[in-house]
Amino acid sequence: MTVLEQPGTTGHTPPPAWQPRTDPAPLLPDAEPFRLLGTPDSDGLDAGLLRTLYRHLVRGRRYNRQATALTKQGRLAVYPSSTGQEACEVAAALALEERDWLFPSYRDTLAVVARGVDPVEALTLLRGDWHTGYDPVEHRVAPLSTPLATQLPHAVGLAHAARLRGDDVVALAMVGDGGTSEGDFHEALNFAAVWQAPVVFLVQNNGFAISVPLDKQTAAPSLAHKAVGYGMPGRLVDGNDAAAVHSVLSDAVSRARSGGGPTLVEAVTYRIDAHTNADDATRYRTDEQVEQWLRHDPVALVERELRGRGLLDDDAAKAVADDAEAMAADLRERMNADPVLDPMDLFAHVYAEPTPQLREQAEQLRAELDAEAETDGEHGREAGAR
Amino acid sequence: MTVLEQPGTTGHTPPPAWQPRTDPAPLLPDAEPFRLLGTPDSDGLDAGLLRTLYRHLVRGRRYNRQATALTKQGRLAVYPSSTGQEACEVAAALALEERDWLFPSYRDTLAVVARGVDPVEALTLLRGDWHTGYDPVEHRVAPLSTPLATQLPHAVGLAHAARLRGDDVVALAMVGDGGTSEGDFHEALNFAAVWQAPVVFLVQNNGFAISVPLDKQTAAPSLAHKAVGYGMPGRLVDGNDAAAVHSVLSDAVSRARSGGGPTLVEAVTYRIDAHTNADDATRYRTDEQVEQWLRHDPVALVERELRGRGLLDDDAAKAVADDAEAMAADLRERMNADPVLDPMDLFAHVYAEPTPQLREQAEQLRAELDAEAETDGEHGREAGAR
Amino acid sequence: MSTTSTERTSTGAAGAGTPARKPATMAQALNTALRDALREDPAVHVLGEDVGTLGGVFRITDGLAAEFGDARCTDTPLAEAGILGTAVGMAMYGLRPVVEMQFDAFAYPAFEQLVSHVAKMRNRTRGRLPMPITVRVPYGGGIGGVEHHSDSSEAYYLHTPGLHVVTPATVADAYGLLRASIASDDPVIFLEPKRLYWSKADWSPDAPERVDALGRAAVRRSGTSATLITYGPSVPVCLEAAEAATAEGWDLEVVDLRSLVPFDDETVCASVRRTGRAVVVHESSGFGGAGAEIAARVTERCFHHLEAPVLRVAGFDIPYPPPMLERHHLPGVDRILDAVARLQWEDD
Amino acid sequence: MSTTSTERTSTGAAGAGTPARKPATMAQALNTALRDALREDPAVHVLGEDVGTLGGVFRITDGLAAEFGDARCTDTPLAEAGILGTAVGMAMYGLRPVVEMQFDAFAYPAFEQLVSHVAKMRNRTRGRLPMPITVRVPYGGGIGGVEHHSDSSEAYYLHTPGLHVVTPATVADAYGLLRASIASDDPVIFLEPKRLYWSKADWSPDAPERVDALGRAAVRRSGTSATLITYGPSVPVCLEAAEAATAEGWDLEVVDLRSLVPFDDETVCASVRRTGRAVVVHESSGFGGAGAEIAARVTERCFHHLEAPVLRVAGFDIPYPPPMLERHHLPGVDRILDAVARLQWEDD
Ligand SMILES: Cc1ncc(C[n+]2csc(CCOP(=O)(O)OP(=O)(O)O)c2C)c(N)n1
Ligand SMILES: Cc1ncc(C[n+]2csc(CCOP(=O)(O)OP(=O)(O)O)c2C)c(N)n1
Ligand SMILES: [Mg+2]
Ligand SMILES: [Mg+2]
Repeated sequence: MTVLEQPGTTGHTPPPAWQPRTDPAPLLPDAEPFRLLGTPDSDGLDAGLLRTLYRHLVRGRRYNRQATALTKQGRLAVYPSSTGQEACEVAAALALEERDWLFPSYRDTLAVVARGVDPVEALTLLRGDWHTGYDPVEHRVAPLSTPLATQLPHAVGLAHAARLRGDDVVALAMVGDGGTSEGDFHEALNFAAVWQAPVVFLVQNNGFAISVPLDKQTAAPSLAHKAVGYGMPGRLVDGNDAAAVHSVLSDAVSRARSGGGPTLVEAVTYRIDAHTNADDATRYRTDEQVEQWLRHDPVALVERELRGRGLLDDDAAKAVADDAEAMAADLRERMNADPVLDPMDLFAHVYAEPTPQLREQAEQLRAELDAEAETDGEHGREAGAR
Repeated sequence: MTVLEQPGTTGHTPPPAWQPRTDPAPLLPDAEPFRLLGTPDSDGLDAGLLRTLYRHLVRGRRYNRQATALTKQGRLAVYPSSTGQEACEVAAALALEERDWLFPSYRDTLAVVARGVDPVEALTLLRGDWHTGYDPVEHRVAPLSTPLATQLPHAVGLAHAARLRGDDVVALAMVGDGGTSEGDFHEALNFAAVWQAPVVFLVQNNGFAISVPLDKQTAAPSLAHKAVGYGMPGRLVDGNDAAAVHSVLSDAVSRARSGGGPTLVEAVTYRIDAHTNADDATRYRTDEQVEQWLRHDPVALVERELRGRGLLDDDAAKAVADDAEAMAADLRERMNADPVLDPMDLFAHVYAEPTPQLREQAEQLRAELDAEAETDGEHGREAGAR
Repeated sequence: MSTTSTERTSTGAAGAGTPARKPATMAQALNTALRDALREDPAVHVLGEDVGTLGGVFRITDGLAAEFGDARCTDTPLAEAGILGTAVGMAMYGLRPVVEMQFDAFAYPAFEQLVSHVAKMRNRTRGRLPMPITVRVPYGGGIGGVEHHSDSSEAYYLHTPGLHVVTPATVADAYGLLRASIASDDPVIFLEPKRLYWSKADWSPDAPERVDALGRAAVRRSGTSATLITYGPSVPVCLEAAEAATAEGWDLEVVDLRSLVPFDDETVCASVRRTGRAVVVHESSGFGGAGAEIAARVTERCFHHLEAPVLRVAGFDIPYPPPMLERHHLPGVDRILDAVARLQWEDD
Repeated sequence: MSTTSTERTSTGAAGAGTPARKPATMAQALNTALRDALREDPAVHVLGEDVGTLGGVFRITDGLAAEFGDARCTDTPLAEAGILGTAVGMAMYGLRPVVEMQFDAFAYPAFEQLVSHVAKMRNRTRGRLPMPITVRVPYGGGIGGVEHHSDSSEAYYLHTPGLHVVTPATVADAYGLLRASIASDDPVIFLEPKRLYWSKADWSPDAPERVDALGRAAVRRSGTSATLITYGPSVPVCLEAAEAATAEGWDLEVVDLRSLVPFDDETVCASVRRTGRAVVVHESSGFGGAGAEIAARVTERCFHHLEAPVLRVAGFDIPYPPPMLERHHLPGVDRILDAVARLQWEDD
């Protein structure tokens, strides 16, 4: 390549014409979060959809309550409740077709259950049982991701692979406001936009990352504004309005499915419970703030819409509540049974075939378990390593 | 924290008022890269500044050529030339005060030299001599960063520390278009904005990351558009217009210094040479593209401005060229001398005090070197491990 | 498995007189160490996720933001590479950052900053940019954590030249070693055994024992039959095993390494030369773990004193198990005694 | 230091007849392996920085994008965690990604994806989401690279359960092991010794030797006096040392591990039991390096056959040196022979 010898002799013309690679205007989010419930636009909402949302919301709320109770009974190691965020959880699951994939974050058990995973299997991880309880391939639900934002590039890769194979599959990936600060968030959104992968990113901005409030997390006008930096549209939605979240996500899913590329959706919501049962939220936020959000409750919003349009009476509401109660009772009961784990499974899935080293170690454990069993037999005491 | 018992009874009011945390409009870059040279605005430019820029540009151009020649002579291991990008390199260095810090990327030797580092010391790394040749603290120039974008959070941390200490020090960090895809870029910009740290990020968009063109790197309208997602202003500038880059950077530096927070600047430029001397750019780009950019040469732009305003005649130009020639001759000569390294230095700076383990290893090497020296003495052959 | 430890040996010089000692947890000792460091040196800054208002998820930084302000104890955005990367910049400007990684596995995003910059900066600048950074990492299992919350990552760090790797096993050491780490002009990976956070010992917060220099092991129990070489969360387990071993007629010595880098060859080898037998015990996977290095170097140095090969009792070479199975993974008393029994006590 | 290797042992079944053999470089063999894999299995996808149009900075992917298109050989954005993270997603959908990390040290940003997902995904989903990903990492020094371009990072990987760690030392193995790695249903870290890329051997691109299974070491030179245990870039150096050692009357056996995980205890221990002495040789820092594991496990298994402790010749425990000093860091023939001399040949 030429090294310029005589700069003075080079002509002086403007640079090769510069132009933005996409028009930024349509990528920018609206000035206000999109809302449907309680607005004139809610009239157009499908009654069946509203009823379905309502049923899932009530079940979801009940599920959160039951799971939290199970932590107190020592039946769950830990539970990050999504109470207050049920609209996002439910809408995320319902916006997808069966062939689509869901990539949940650790708080998104409700979305996993709403997608059809058995409520007990969805808790396997949090119970201390095997890491992932459900079959991700059967349900097209990735494992609940504990390392924040790391699941986002997975969603992009899967969506990209599906597109390469000619399948019209969409991936929807969930992340929290805190998770948007991670490098993985950035890299995933960038890959998605460059590859025009059929992915929808749903950020649940619930105001906190454990104790850290949003204004220590970002200085952006909104998290949805991050989209423009990747060249994808950013959408802002009221995360407590299940109809609005469902609508925005459904639009983004269709757009992705028809080759329009990825979308970033920020759902503005609030975490009503503490971070997990182990957290003490009074250390970092006021009750007033919580009260304020309780008045904008996602379950109540849909219920009021249904009742206002005469689509729900007390009997129907009771039926929905009973259904949720039954689910909770079943969950409680099944979670009371101790899961039976085989310690030898520790070696079963590290590789397709255990290495010689793992075979040796498995033999060691087998011998220990046999010895334990023998001692137990002899002395009748509890099996257990000291 | 309350778990809602009866969703139906909760009132239905709008959520706590939502508002963007900053107005996005002023954060968005202009529609076109900012230009000064050859525009009516250039009249206001200070003659002294133009002359200084010109001198540095010519020296820079010459330096790139000399360094590339040194690779052919085996005097440099590798050289990533910034020919075509001299305006960015020079303006970055000149926009800073002495107390400010520069965080260069691996291609930014020119900026390091323009900042006052000895031209030979700036090449220590690329020569195969000790990793960093200059004293970073003396010059307030961080080591040339090979792992891309990793220096950006360093700049943020340093600027933040200075601010905490009450010093009005600004950090200017340089990165390439490719480097903007790394997670470290994202995390650095986010920390800078949240902390309102006095940092300026200069992205030299030279169209390529080695062989990968910008449209495989990002789908954003421009790289400057990324700024809004962090809540900082994004500025777009013609990277071959040294006066424009200097002006935009100086504004950003003053803004940072006076507590206004960080700025992201995208300078649109072009890498005229191959990625490094070892690269073959014809594998991935056309000569036409290069020719187009040669017609918008950063050195020529300033020269034309100076001559047009009667600030430069042939004699003055020759003086500048001679100064650059002298610098190159000095560089050539000093780079021809073999540096003398002490192998024992391998252990000198791993820790403040070597660990007992390192002391042992140092003794081993010392013994080997002594034995080598003895053998050399006996047989007169070259010292060297086989 | 015991989760509390009673300290057998106190190290470092105690203050003159007899300061009031009362039961304290390791968590309290760590908290006190941070507070004292922040008080004594204005260059010390604590940063990490939830370290401010909340006081950390393990409450190790409790009360620091209130006492020293947000600027000295800072809640950062949620980005570990960013936390460590900005700490590098702060150190370049003369500060002395103490970084908290919330859990072991969440330090991995910062791996590049750690390996390519924190560990190398002093060396690549010939000493001009030292990195007096302490990276606190709660590590290890035994607390019933879900996946990614129980990793033992010390082997990654100890193989990275330029880092010190330190881990306390007692309340007194938690204080003494953390103060010494913060005072060090070099980067220290300070590994806090999660399951010892609530272990207790009598300790004096007003005149806590200091540790003069990193890199000294401590003999926690003297013995003559064989040496158990261990560190961090496995120290109490080894002490328990040593007590149990007396029933078999074995008098085991227990060496708590306290610091993996620098490594105290002197203390370890002196013990092994005396006993002639050794078992290395740690939680992390055995393959390529710290125990490999320890066994290899002890063998290199003490070969002719060894009656049997140095054996290792470590976690299996598997991803950390779910809580309900972790007891099968963690080295327990029985597994340690089994290893001791394999030390070729009869002639063969 | 020699940078070309002549292969002493060819492994795997050669095709019927005698296919034409001609000099080929390791780079060519790797390129052929990728091409053949892409041809045979439509699920194979190559991705990384500059792997498409440019053909990779080492030209290992040369011509692949032209033959198979951008979708099969893809230039990605510059973000290693993103590359590996999207590869995880592609593998979840049934593809078989082959990822290139441009240099050893530039794989560190992907460390979290590697440790927390690639290595664990099969296990955490009880086998439902296997990760048939090959991560190609050019590694090691000796090529005069500036800082961050010469790291030997194998110890980080081999300590991470769930990963296979493979490294070829010969032209034939470059092909055979890479094909076997891509065919593996588990993730493989495939470490390519940079300084052997241009090493040559006679090889037949049309009927290249295949490797049946990962995890088998190869005896590259038979000997009786002592065993040199090594892998990757140090194999040719050990062979050279073995030749030089004949002058001292030592007949050294050289074992090329080829795979660190799984580890071939059988071949290694058989050799050491025969010779009674062993030296492990590798480039990476010694402390906590692969050699520690090898020395420890060989000692555990062969203690009573050992006439001397297993010694290690490794890089110093320092950040990789600048090019002008790297010869002092890298294990060379002299240092290996010094270690052999310390194997206690007289009674002591
Ligand atoms: C990489 C990583 N770092 C740290 C953590 C520890 N951690 C768990 S949840 C959490 C806060 C998450 O906040 P956000 O993303 O807003 O999600 P939310 O909890 O609000 O649903 C943190 C820091 C983690 N899981 N992963
Ligand atoms: C983390 C990291 N990944 C990969 C590389 C290898 N590499 C060196 S330069 C380069 C391209 C950089 O492109 P860009 O950021 O646009 O800067 P430019 O070369 O154009 O100045 C790459 C991929 C690196 N140095 N660091
Ligand atoms: Mg949140
Ligand atoms: Mg570029």
